[in-house]
Amino acid sequence: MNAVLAAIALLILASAGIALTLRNIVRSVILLVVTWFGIAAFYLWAGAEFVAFAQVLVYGGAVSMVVLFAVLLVRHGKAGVAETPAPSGRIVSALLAGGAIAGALAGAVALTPLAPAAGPAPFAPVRHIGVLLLNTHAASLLAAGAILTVALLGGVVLAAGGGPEKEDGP
Amino acid sequence: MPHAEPWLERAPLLLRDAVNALLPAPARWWVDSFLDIAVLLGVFGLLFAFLTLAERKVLGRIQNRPGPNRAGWGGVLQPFADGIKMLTKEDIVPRLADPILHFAAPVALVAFSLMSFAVIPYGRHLLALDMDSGVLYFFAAGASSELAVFMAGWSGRNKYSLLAAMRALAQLISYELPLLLSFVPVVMISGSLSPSAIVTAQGGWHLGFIPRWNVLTPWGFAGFAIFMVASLAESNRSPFDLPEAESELIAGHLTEYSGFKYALFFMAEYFGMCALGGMAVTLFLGGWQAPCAFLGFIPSYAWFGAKLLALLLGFIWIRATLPRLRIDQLTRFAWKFLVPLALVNLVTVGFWHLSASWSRGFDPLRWAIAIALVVIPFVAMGRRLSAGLGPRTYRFAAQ
Amino acid sequence: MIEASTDALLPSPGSRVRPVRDPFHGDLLEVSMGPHHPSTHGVFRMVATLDGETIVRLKPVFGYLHRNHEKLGESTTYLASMPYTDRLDYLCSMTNNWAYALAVERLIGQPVPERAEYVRVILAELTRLLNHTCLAGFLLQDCGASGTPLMYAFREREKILDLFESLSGSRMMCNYQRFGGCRVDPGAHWLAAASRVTEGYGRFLDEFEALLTGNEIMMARTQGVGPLSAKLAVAAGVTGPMLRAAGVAYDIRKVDGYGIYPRFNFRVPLGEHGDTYDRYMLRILEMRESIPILRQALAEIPAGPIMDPKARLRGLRPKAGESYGRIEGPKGEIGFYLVSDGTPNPYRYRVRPPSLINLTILEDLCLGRTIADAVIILGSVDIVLGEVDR
Amino acid sequence: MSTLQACLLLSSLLFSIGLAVAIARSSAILVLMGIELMLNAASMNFIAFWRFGPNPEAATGVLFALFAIAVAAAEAAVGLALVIALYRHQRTIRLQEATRLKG
Repeated sequence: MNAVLAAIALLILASAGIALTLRNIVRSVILLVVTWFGIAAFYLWAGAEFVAFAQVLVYGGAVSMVVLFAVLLVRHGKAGVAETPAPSGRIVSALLAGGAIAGALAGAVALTPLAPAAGPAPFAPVRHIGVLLLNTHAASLLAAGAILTVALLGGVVLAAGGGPEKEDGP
Repeated sequence: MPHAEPWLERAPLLLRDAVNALLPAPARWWVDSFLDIAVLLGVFGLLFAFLTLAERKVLGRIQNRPGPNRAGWGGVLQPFADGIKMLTKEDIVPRLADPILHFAAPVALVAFSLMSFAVIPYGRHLLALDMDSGVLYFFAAGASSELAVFMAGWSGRNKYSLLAAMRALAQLISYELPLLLSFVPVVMISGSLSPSAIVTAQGGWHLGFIPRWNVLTPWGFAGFAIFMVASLAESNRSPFDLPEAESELIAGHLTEYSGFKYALFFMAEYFGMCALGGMAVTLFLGGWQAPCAFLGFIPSYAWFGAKLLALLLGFIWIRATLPRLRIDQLTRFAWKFLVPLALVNLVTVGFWHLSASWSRGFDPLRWAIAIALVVIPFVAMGRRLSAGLGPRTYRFAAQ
Repeated sequence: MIEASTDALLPSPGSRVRPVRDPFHGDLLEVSMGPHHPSTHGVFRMVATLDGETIVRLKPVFGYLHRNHEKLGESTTYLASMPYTDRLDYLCSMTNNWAYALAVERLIGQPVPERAEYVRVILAELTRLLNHTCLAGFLLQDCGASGTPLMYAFREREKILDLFESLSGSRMMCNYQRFGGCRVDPGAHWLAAASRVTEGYGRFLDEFEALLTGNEIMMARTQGVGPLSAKLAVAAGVTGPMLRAAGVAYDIRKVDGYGIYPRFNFRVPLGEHGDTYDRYMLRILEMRESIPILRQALAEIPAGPIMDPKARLRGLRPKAGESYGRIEGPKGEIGFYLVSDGTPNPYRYRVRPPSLINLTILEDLCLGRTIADAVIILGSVDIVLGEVDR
Repeated sequence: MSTLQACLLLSSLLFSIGLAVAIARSSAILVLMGIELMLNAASMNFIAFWRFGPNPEAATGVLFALFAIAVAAAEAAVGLALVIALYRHQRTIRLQEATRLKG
């Protein structure tokens, strides 16, 4: 079981790490999609299959499409998708910040005595999740729905609305 | 009739048990999984091969020509001839192409479309993976396939491919929503995301001869229609084959592919068609259920196969018949017609569910209201969609 | 007739033509469609500049099939040019032949016997059916209907090609007309066969229209796409069904009354919007008008010689002078302009190709439309590259 | 090290990679992607605690992860719309060059 986790961790960290260093934006994004699939695999490994499929549907199906669409829409210049490298100072500071956070979190995780219940995977059937969503968490569900609707409308207004060129939306 | 199952029905189970008896207990899970995969690959691989032939033959019949008839008797060996040809062709990768993505795209496409086959119940005892949220899994696997189309279009460094990639993205974003919305009514009525439970919920007959399939209800019919239209778009079939519109973009995202990679794309297209057809059968057409009680002696997987083949023939027929839409018309059709219709369908199914307890006398009224809820928006929005279009009358010059 | 003016050709101040590099809008995508493209109807190239999928500039590039046709005509005898005219618009060799024969006959004052005139009308109308049928099929193919309308159209085309083959020995390169008549006499059998094809054509058109004219997608793809104004059409010299689709009543069969066309009673359909749907429908309506012409000609064709016995084919030395012979070809006005200096070869041999002149307005039709529209607009212009490039 | 700690370690590493992406890259799209990664790492923690926590029946972790995905989708939609609007106004998506709020 831990071998599976190690494989998933390797997939997630390797793809995210390489995506960090690639200059080609499209390749970066596609590697990040691989990371998302890895995270979905992690959910699946943890027994949360509903979340895993939601992750794939939302990230693999929708977010990745929107991101790639944005990349193509803002394509600039002949090479189009190659990003100009950031100044080295910022890269160093980014690595320092990332490393510091990673060290702090890892230390905290390692030092905290966590006694997990190492039982079999808890069962979370879809019906159970649905009942919880509509009873206990109905207010949060409504709020999430409202946020999504407003975000959708806002996205449409932002992307299609005004700007220097008065043209029809894409 | 679980007590009197014919042996044909149980044949797959018997076969599996026979194999299992030969094996030590720890190996059984692995061998079973392997067998599942091998059988799925074998059956759908063959179906793919002969579907290409069937498509060409049916198109030929519709177009007054014989179709392929040289290889083998009546052309039955044509798929294998095609396969050998594809395998022996040179694999060309353009110098400016992104080699990794160029290679990964067809592989990812075939892999994703194959993944969908795991959760479709092919028969009463034929289901590779009985998953609690199987329908969600199916659409999660399907949603990733357009990513591969994008990779194919972008990596070729060809302007036609790039346009095709843009079209593929726009098409996916537009048609994912009606596809997902169209099956929500089924989930609402059967109360489950598990395909096998959905099929079981469609068992039995009204009055002894009308099957309780979802498609035979107002909301089910509307959902089925939306599902089929959206799945035509999802599998890039005519009239929604914009990413590879051959009269505009040469071959779209396939322009820079040759040899076996090209064949892989076709494989993925047919696999996707089979998977979506299979899911449509499962969700709306009663899955493996027989249409009449007295036909129950025919094994369930044969019914599933017959329904799937009928849908696939429908796909081919549509391809032979309809011209292609334009990209703006395609997205407008999705957003201004299919999505609102699917949302209205949710209301319809809500009404249907709440009015389930109405007594006998009100049953026709229930049907009438449900049909009106489906038909009126359909007609109204259809009118708006085709406003300004219509046959014209022409005048003639004065002599 | 609408007054012609040239300023319609110049880009107006509010023109939508934009340069490829534009600091404000960023880079546009320049796609070179053709010369090897499935929908350019031959070796034709369109350099389309795209903003997204919208065409902001479109430059037609011809010349890939240039065969020096006119210079060849000037360095060979009058008769020897006849087979070359087949190769102009290789779908309509019969009308090309007729236009050329008409020009030479006018140059030398050669009368044509009655029977030959009837045969010419029959062949010209059959050619019109053939050409328009192919066009309708190809247009639907360009719309993305995977071959079915095209195969239906080709089934009918075969019948007419069979007629041509049995008459002239060749299916497409007929080389049938001569100065002062036609090469061989069509027997009674041939006329009966032509009659059968004519009678069956109405049913085919009904079937074709039932399949396609009312199709929602077909209407959505063609109505309002690529409208051509009558003003621009006249100014650019557009002729044929394209001009009539723009609403201008101009049919050389009526205007010139060449041959024996005044004896026939037929109507000239006119479009209103000048869009792709009108151009498509005009062709269907013209085919419907051709059927009564054919029926009348096949019924009235008199007996007699097919060639003027006194006509001279070889050693033809017209007196110095010039002539222009034009007919209403299926694609528009096909004309031949000949200048003779008394030698066996023409001093000047000039073709007025309808395809080329109709094609010059392609950019005006395509601007602001998508690339998918450009393909069907090109399809509805109806070009044959053999005639465009010559 | 227990499995739970391994999971938490994985998510904290992913979180720091996301942070590094968000700081180091200059393309606004990739900065957004870095933020998405950080959100994802947080969701992984919820799932890990649900899986190995004391009270899995409540499924709170699962629900929290679901809500996080929904909100992340909204964030991506709005963020990318902002990127496109930014590009329309200033012809760049390099955050260092986009220094004005007025178009």
